Amino acid sequence: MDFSFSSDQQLLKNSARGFLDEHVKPATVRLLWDDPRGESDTLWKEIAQLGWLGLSLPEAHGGSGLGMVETALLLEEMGRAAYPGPYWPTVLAATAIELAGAEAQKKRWLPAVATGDARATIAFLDTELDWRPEAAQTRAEKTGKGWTLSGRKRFVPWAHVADVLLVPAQTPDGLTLFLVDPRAAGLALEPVPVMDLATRLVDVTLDRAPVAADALLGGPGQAGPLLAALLRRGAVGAAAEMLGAARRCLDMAVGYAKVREQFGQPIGSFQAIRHKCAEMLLEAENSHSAVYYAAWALDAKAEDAELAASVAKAYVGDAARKVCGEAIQVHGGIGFTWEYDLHLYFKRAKALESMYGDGDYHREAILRRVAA
Amino acid sequence: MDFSFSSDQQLLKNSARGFLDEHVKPATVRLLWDDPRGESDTLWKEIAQLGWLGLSLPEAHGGSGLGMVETALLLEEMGRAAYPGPYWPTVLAATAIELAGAEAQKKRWLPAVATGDARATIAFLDTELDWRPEAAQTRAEKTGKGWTLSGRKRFVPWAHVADVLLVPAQTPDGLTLFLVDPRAAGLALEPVPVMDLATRLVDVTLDRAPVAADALLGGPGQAGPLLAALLRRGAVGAAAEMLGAARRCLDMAVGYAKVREQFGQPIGSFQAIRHKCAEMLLEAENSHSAVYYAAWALDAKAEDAELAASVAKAYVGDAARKVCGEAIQVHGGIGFTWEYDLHLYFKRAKALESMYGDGDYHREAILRRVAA
Amino acid sequence: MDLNPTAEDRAFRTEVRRWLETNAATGDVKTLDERKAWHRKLYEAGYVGMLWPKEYGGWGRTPMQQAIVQDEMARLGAPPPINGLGIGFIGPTIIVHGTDWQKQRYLKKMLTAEEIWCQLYSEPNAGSDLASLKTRAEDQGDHFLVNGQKIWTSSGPIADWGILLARTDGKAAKHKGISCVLLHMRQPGVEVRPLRQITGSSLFSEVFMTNARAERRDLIGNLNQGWEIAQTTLGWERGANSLGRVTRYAVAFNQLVRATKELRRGGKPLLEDAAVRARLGKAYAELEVQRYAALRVLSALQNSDSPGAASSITKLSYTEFEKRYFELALEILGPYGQLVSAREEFEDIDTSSGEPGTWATAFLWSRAGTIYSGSSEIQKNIIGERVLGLPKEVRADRLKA
Amino acid sequence: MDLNPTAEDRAFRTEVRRWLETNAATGDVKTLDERKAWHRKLYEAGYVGMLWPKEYGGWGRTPMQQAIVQDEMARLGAPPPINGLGIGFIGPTIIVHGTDWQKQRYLKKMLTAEEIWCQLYSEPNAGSDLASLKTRAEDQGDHFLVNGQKIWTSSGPIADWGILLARTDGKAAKHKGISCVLLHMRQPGVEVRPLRQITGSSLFSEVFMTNARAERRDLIGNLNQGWEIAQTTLGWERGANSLGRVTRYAVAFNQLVRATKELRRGGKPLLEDAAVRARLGKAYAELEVQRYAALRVLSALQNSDSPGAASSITKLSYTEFEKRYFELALEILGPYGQLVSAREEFEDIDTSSGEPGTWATAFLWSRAGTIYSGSSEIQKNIIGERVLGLPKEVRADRLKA
Repeated sequence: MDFSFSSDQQLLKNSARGFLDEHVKPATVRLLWDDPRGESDTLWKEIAQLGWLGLSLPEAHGGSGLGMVETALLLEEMGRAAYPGPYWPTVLAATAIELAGAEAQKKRWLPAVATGDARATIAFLDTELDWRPEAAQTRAEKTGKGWTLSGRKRFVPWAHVADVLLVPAQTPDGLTLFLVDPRAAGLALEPVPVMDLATRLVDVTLDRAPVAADALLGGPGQAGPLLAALLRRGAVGAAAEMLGAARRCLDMAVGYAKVREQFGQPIGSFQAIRHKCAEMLLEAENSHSAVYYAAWALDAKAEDAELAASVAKAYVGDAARKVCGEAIQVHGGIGFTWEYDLHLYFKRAKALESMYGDGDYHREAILRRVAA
Repeated sequence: MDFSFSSDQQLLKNSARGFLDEHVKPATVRLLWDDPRGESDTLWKEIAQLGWLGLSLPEAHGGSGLGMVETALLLEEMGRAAYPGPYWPTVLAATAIELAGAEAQKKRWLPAVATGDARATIAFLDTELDWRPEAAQTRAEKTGKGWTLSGRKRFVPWAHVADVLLVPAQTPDGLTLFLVDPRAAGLALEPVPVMDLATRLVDVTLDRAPVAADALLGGPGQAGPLLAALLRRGAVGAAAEMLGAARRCLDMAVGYAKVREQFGQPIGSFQAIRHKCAEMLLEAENSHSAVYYAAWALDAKAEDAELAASVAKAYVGDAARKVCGEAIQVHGGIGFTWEYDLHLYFKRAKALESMYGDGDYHREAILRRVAA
Repeated sequence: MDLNPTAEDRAFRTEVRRWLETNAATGDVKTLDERKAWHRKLYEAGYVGMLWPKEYGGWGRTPMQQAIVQDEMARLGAPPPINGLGIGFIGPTIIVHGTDWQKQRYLKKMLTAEEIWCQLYSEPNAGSDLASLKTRAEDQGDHFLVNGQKIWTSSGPIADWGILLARTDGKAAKHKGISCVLLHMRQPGVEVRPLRQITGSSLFSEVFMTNARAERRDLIGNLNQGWEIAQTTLGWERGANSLGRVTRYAVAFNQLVRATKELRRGGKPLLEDAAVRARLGKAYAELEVQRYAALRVLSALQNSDSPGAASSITKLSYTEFEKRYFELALEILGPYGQLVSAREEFEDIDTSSGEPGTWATAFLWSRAGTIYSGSSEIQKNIIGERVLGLPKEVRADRLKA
Repeated sequence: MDLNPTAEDRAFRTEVRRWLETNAATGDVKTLDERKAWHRKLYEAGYVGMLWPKEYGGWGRTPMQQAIVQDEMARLGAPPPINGLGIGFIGPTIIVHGTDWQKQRYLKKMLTAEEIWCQLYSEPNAGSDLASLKTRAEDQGDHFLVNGQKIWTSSGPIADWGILLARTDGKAAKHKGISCVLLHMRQPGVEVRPLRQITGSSLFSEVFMTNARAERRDLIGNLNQGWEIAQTTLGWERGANSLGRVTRYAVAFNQLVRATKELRRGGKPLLEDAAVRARLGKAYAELEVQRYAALRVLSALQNSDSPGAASSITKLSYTEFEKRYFELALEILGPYGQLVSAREEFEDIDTSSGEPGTWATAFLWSRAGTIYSGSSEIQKNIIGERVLGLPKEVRADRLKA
């Protein structure tokens, strides 16, 4: 039993930190706020070269075959940098293709993702505010040549830069997952500006959008369990990113409390501030335990892996919001300014809190498991 | 518009404080813990003489015709003293009789309550943990001479000393309220010891208990709205008592923080303690606003009176629990000892929190009103 | 104890409501000129400067009536008057401590918003610890030479005048060497740079003073009496916004309820979900308690019980509530709560900060409430020390003194 | 990173479970003799003194194995061993700082519970500020004459020996004049008075020492080295209870779920109420996080990373969780949660404090957790200063020094 990172893992974490500190500075993030795509192709190619995009994909398809723990390490660092881009949606969609795709689909997409030549995303949420996969309302109708999809998918992360969308839709056989070309006829993409300008969400309207017969990912009617698994995996990744954002806010708050003086002493010497910082650290440390337990459990296929994923998302969502919010309070006025970088992480944590299943969704998922 | 107490009200409050400080000292409360009745007949007679029992009853029936604001003033002081006895159940039951009773019933009970010759209580809660009056499961069946009642009423305050129980029961006409002699055949009373040893709760089992035909309070099937109104009134009274308990805990905490020294200075000069005390005061002040607004609204029949009652109970329940709990924390170890009096008030507030509708009940009641 | 409004206040409310319904919706109120025109209209109707004595152009109304006006404006979403800081704080300071010349020169133009005022108090290194401010005002006989930097200045870019706290005696103890003087903002030595908040807008500014000139005749009170003046006269708008604020919360609540009717989960509207209901019920209880507390403050003001340090409780209470409240709203609304441009009716709300926007704006603004005008930590210090009488903190600056 | 238990630990757990299932339920464990007998049985099975070196009668096990034993005992509700303070803290202190004579004389009898030990540290006026203790031990050559009062002493009435902190140099700075000495409790100068807690039971005592005698040979370490000794050797049971504690929470959770199935509201079991579900789900998430955190602590101990000041985070985390947890339980259970004698199965729970009882007992006990062994305030100070490296507080006793 060992809860510490292996030296390889620690190395990965350090190198990610080093890379992001240099290539994803707050100034970089700010520059991309005004970019219509919101991400940098150069950066994308660089992280592909670092092997991050293929990190968890099978070696046979150009990946490194590493696990969720390593992915979480990267995501924590990305959260710490408020990294702007479709990393996690793409990797998660690639995992879906790996898990359920036909060999041809894997060949088409996985190496392309690993090399940075393709971006992808999953359209989890329908018009309703309901994260249960079975709540999808988008419908697929069979045609002579394949299917047509109609419905509205909301808040799809980074759909505007994706080369392929994974769209769940109801068919007579049940919930089915389709690979959809976002540039195809019948699709309309509308960006949805949210608080975190480095998080790009897109509403995707499908109006009898035609998809080919071979665009099914997995069998008809079989998308439910797959989507639930992806949502859990997505949740753990989001929790890792929120943890990173919280760590950054904590570090900034502690650093500020050491040097900012009021009433002739550093504010960190006042109990009000020092105790707040201690509570923030407690939340960050517990979040660390939650994220990496859940990530390990997914890799190890532990019997409580599903529970742990929901625990991580529910706990870290609350914890990160608290830590990042308190960091503003510790800073006082300066922490409320646009020029100071704190809000990058505060907003990122908040944005992720409501993605991949919000707290309500995961708390209910927990209870369904433990109070049968 | 005047939120301050009139000079009469202030006088009443002062004299109640004075009386209780002298006659209901913590030592008095402790003595009664071991008493099977749990209350003092002498004390009962004294408060009758002070006019407290008839305070809100009509002058025609031996009362003073004052309102809920004055009653709340007394109850706040009683909470502050952790007063042990059936004051509030009795007055509330008398109010029920005043509101719905036939003239003969009023004559029988109201003057007796005012003079301290009778005690009464209402059996709100059935076996279920459901405060809605309509949830009552006790059934009344018509017989030749009257009715028989069967069911189990739980957590009935001070039923063991009551001269009359008000028992809601389902009849073919709907929910009906009965005046029941607790010493009658078919009734079994079982004391239920709870955390606050000065709060006496009793389970009342009715096994085909016969009651006379004229024992109905109000018409058959008409008890629902009356009980709802009594529950609200009960809730405001309980909120006043919790406010008093919280004030006492706050006073003790502040007093202690001023004199207790650690690390060479009074602990109240540490921000951790002083900020806690400030938050406690905030909760106490807000609770004051909530209690007296609600009490006034009942007296004035304001259009938001029902809302305000639920607001007061829901808010003050949380606030008093918090204030009393934090008072223990401010005190440290000494606050956790049996000999120190803090737990009298801590436990009283906690006991009242779940009576007359708990937080969940009143929050739902609020929402039903404001989100129709 | 009688919480019914007086017949007079009831009539006044009807009158205000009628006036606002007739006058509020006419024309845009966006440009500075439009805002000044709207202010002027409000002033002429008697709804600005309500607590000012009539001799200075005010209306001699009660705090309750002032609160009623703000409440009705909140109910209607009417645009606020301009120059709030001037009329609420700076004017009263001049009335109490100013010379006759100052009163003549400044008060009427302030009331009518002919001249806009700002406050030059906080500095980058003097926030909570305002008395450690470093901006210097050198006595040059007929004027002061001002050098330094201020921050968190509202209305900076549109201000004609500012009330300045600056150090006039560098050798005195920190509270003793500060003076209060009026500064003309339209002079070469004064540079105003907008300061953007995390909401993306810029309601505050930084103000840089380089050899700026403040006239001797604009000194308020005596030399080195500034701290005392700043501490004692900040009270004329107390309770003004107390009812309006809660009404704004209530308007937002109704929008939140509407949202929970439209958004669905588990095949039914969110509003039918007991977990959502319980949280909404709790929030509404807290909201109502804020309303009762506001009435209590107004009642105390009416009875001439100055709330004094107890107003720290009010400020702590509503700012912390507001934080919890919008946090809850965003939790319930999920991604819908994060939009920065509204698409549906329930997404477009009045943030009670003066800045209209979406739930996201309100949520972000709520983080400022516990920081500005004395942070929650400062309020708790004040409550602990001045209301509860707890012993003073052991503090580095006190040891030196 | 691999959170699977090792094959060895898995086997050990099976062995412990089997042993406990066979041995735990046999006979009452209430009287002191019965408790000593049960302790002895546990010891002989290798489940007491697990981290002690074999040369002193211990078993040389790992912290993980120790935690497994406690976890399995929690799962079964097995009675705990007696003399926990002795074996956890006092014995290790003697092993590290004691003389050979002391080790010979005390250790074995401590392990076997032949002699029960208590700790004489806190005083009425020295709680958080332990170093300000006033109990005096006057050096009389071959012995010390002890006068003073101690408080919060566990196992006081049954203790044969105590480890005492007392002032041996009244003129030195407060941390420098304290010595650590073993005190025989069965002597006329030592009076033990049980101290009742708000739960109604008396797990603590006050201890009055009037010209009590402590032998010179029972001095631990050097004269006036007591503070240092008390600070450095309190670490041998770290993590021992970490898993068992969470298991106890989980057992209570199952009882709470059972209660919400039996209690009804709105015509259906509470467990079907979304508002109750959301709160239970949140509580369980927190509970699980406590479990993950416990594994992390055990892993660190295994890797010989002493958690040091970080153990303040653990203590703060679980005690504050426990408070929220039982508060939630009582909120859900309403009056059923307030009973002081159980009537239904779900009302009778293991309070994780060593005192079995009802939900009310657990709720009350949870208020003690954030006070004893360094209050939450003290833990936050330690975390702020020693983990985060925040600057030291300005504090009166430091100014004097």
